Amino acid sequence: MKKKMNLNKSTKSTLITIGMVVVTYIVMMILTQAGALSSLMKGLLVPLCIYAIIAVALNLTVGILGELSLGHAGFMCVGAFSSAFFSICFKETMAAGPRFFLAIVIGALISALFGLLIGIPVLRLQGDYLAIVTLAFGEIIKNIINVLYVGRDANGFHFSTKDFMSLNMEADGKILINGAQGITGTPHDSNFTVGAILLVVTLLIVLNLINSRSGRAIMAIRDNRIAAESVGINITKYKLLAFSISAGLAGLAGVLYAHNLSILQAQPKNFGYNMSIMILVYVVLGGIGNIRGSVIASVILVLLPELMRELNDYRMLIYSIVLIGIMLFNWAPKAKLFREKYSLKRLLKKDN
Amino acid sequence: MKKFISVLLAAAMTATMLVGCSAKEAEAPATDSAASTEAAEVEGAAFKIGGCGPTTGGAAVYGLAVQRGAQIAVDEINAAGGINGYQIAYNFADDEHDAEKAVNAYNTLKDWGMQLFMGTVTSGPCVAVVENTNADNMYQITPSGSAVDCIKYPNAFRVCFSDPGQGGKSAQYIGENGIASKVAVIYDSSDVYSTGIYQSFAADAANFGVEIVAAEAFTADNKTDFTIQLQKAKDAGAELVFLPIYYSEAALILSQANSMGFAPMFFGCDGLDGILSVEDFDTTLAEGVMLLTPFAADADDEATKNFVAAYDAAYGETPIQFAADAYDAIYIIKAALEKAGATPEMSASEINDVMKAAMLEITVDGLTGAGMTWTEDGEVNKEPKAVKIVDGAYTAM
Amino acid sequence: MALLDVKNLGISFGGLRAVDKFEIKIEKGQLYGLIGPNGAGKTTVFNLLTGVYKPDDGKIELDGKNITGSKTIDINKAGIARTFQNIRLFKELSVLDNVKVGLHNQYHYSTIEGILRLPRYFKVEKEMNEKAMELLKVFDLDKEADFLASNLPYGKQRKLEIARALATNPKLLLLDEPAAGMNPNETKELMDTIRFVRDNFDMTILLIEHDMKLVSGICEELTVLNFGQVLAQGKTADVLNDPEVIKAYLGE
Amino acid sequence: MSSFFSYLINGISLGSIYAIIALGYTMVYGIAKMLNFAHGDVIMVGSYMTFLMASSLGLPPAVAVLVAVVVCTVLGITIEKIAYKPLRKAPSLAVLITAIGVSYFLQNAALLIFGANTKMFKSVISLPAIQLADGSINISGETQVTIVACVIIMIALTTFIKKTKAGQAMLAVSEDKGAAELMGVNVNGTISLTFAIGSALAAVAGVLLCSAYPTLTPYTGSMPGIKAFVAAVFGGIGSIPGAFLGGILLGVIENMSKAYISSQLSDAIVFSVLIIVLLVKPTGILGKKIKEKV
Repeated sequence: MKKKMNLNKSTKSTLITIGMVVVTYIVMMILTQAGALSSLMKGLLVPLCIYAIIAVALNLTVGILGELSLGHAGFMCVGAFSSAFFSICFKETMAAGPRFFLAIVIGALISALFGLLIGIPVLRLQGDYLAIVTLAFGEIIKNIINVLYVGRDANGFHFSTKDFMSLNMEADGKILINGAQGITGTPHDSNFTVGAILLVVTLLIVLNLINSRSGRAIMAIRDNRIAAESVGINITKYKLLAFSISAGLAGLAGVLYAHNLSILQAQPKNFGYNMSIMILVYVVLGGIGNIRGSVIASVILVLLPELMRELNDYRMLIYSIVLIGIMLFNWAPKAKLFREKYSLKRLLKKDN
Repeated sequence: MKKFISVLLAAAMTATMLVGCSAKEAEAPATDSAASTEAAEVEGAAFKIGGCGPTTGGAAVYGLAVQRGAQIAVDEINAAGGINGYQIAYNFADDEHDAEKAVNAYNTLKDWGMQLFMGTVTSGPCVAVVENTNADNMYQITPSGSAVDCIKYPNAFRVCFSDPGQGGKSAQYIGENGIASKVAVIYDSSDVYSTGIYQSFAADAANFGVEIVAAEAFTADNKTDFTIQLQKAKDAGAELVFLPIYYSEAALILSQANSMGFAPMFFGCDGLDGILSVEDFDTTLAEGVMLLTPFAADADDEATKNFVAAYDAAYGETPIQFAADAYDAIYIIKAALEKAGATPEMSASEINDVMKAAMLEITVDGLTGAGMTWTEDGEVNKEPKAVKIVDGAYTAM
Repeated sequence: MALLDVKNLGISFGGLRAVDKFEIKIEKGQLYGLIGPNGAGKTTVFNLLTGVYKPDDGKIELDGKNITGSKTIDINKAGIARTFQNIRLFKELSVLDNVKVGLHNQYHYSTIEGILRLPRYFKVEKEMNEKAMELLKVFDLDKEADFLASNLPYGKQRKLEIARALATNPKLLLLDEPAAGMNPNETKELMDTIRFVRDNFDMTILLIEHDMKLVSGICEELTVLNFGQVLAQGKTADVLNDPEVIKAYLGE
Repeated sequence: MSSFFSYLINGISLGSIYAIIALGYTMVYGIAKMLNFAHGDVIMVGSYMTFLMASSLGLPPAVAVLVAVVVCTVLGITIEKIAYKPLRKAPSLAVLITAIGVSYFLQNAALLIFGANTKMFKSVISLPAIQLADGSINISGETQVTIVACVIIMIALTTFIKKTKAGQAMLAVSEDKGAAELMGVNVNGTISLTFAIGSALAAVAGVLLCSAYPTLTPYTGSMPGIKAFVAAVFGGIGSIPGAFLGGILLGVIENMSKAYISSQLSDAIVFSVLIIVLLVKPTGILGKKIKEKV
């Protein structure tokens, strides 16, 4: 009886999370059809999916694996650039549907591969040291992409890390990746439907992973590495597994990002450590290890500054105050007392 | 549970803030740069012009300049009776120098009812937004987005020069006037504007007998210490250092070159404009610096003087070229709207259709060039002025 | 042949010889005690046996197989499971899941099967749940299966650790101070459980303990460790009456 | 050859600034066990204060620096009291996020107060440059002062911690907060003192940073802040000599890779060196090895 309940409980929670996304999707689609959605909201639908996906991905590393990563924007960057590169190469020769599907697969796989390659040496480190090394990797990726020049002419591909003149292309050559100027002309393949599907896929992957044999092994490592080892869990294997899945999903978010804008540049703003930290904020506010929380928190925190546009210059200032306020409210002992005193649960109980 | 509450709290805070804000707005329009609130003051039918650029973040200086420069033009025009007898409502949105945020900002402006779009300020976001304006058939004029792709659609025009235009013209100027033959370049390899100019400069340099002896880069994350780049330029025997960068880094480069005793000629593009107005900048450092720029804040003509005075009065600063570009952009919109005989009752799409034709017919004398005309590709025809800094002031060459 | 045969085991930390010339032989099915004053090196011996530390010299054989210097997980797979002096549970996992982690190497399906929820996932998970509940029942933890491990009372946490160790299907179970922090009633109950485990799971058990009542109550043989060296070894009653041992314990 | 020495000296000078910032990072980390991401922005505040005092009010440089140090010290203590102290028992990630919030707050407040325009910082140092090797090596006054200041600060800090009661209290708190409290150490006071010292150092670093590289914007502090954080980890976070060594090495490596490998890729190279060092020595060059007790 008990065990059945256990299985049901996790399945139920998964279904609620997925259901939440699906219902939101349907409501948004109805509103769009009815023309009741503002341009801003319509434009934000895909970014909301992007940030929800990457927040869930990072939560897999931070909350489930228990390691702090400050370089997830780097994986997003890898996914974005690899898929955008693929898409512009086959822009003329493939139909949009299969091309975008392949782009998604390529983006996710390549960033998962990066996750694996980076994870092998790095996951031996712990705590803040791991955090700083992931931050370093994110910055390295951004820096390298900023000096990467790739062009194509009749003779094939040309690469350079200096400038586009060094590509030595024929006159008919077309530049594909132009250093800091990045990739322009990526087909606009992302839309809310694809975004929502990818978010659901991401949630299913992460939630099903958590509730499986491998997921338990990963969480066991998080809770107590030495004990996990003592019951025969292969620490390296499961750390790498979690980290590369997390990186792959971050790459997925990158694919959506790249195909949502016609220009893709690796700037500090979108793929630098600041973005990694921003995603971490979503994860921490949503609850470390709480996957559904990550989705909700990312949605709120992406919307927040957009909805505060009327505040003009004070927008970011107030945003920062809200951020500090929420953290204090969540964790400060006095706030905790206050919360317990006036918690919804208690108030409801009183009513009963 | 706790998490849930915190999420609720965040939502509640957002809500209260929005309510609080709109309440405040109702009481009294905010002062200074809160342009969006001023928009509400305009009575009756008005042309709704939206602007977009970074007003926070590292590139805020350019966005704020554009926001303010355009505001001055809008105020002047409104005070003088408007366009075709209609006032201008002007709203400016922050894009944080980020492509995605720029699209959000553009959408916000659309929700506000924008009919004409003046933006974006920086190239990357501009390339992203032009896709949206094209899809929406919205008229767009960028004051300062200089990358080629910024205006790749027929609805988009620009006030400034394109990057390749500036790089090529600089090489030509240096070569043809025999200023130097050995040139070092210091550029920002993480910046679109800077790499764009550098690449076209490098591509054209040889044609004008200019040899690039050193091409040194820096990045947005690494722009405090330029001594290495300067040392290498010095060791390579450069007679002239070409700086296709913005003035704040250039100011650093000049002062570091000075302290290491390296005194070549310096040559820059329009990004260098503003260097003399950096607060507390020792202008002797910039003595002899040459730049190709369409605007000089201490020019003698009446229009520039008035603009600089108005800007200083309103914001307590000397305007940089971006502000002048934006000021011109508003007057260009005015000229085109008048030419087309447009009215605010027309939809954004209708306005765009008549504007596209009108833009090719108008000639505008602005702060950043006399007799500016536009071609179908959206580029402006105007001559860059080569100026040299002599005794702490721009002097025409 | 002895199940566990340790010869001349030694390790130094810095200049300190923590364990020296340690020897032990445990027969299959035995309940064996390892005692000694604080700092004698008992837990270090456990850490050497389970591969947490690599011995500087000596040889460890389990069931005739040389496991000296092997990795912890290989030693676990070879058949040694342990509990910890300072309880090391997977605190954020449920009681049931703690045991299921212990079952990790007994039941298999791939990560992909788990993510895609293929039929094997449901089949194997069901088997794992049944097996885990069976184990929990032995330790009277089945009612708390859904609790978070950290929410269990102290005594039950110790039991859960034993259950988890047993889940790995070991040949030899190492218990590091299983009765620490327990009241006499709980200790008595624990003694019954340990005996039950030995008898029903056909287990060999080596335990570290300070509680002499527990040691003399259930251990058949003892090894006494002092300053990292074996002080006495043999039948429980003999060892406990050894004047050297009494001296070491009384600190004379 | 002379260029090599120029590169080296400039690297040491830049590294000295990183080192001073890193000292603040490392002290706070050692004692409060938190990554104070707002540290870089305290630097910016210090620079603006000096700028205001020296340029706008025309006070003598020494007074301006003093004011900056006092303001930053007060700011540091205030931030600690309001934003960090209530979270002392919270998970370290919660404090990290709060620190990020504080960082955004300081940046955006500065943007509103001082505007986005670049300010040209007038060097507070009026020492003449030294010419070596017939003028081919030029060591500016700023470089000399920076390096000397860094060494003095490093020595003073080490002495302070070794010789004074307050310093010993800091050591005790960094080793074991609970035990220190039981021994009668005023833990809250010690943490406040650490923030005060760290922030005062940040002010000094800000003045030196802006004297050597004289432009000032609301974002001036953030990149040197991150670099210094890297330096602190590089040297072994929590270790004072480590922060010093890490800072200097970072500055030198950065300049050398710019000079001899690629000016575009110097960030990537610096970060790669960091990763390699950490892979070989997982707790940084001078970091203490932490062994988990089983």
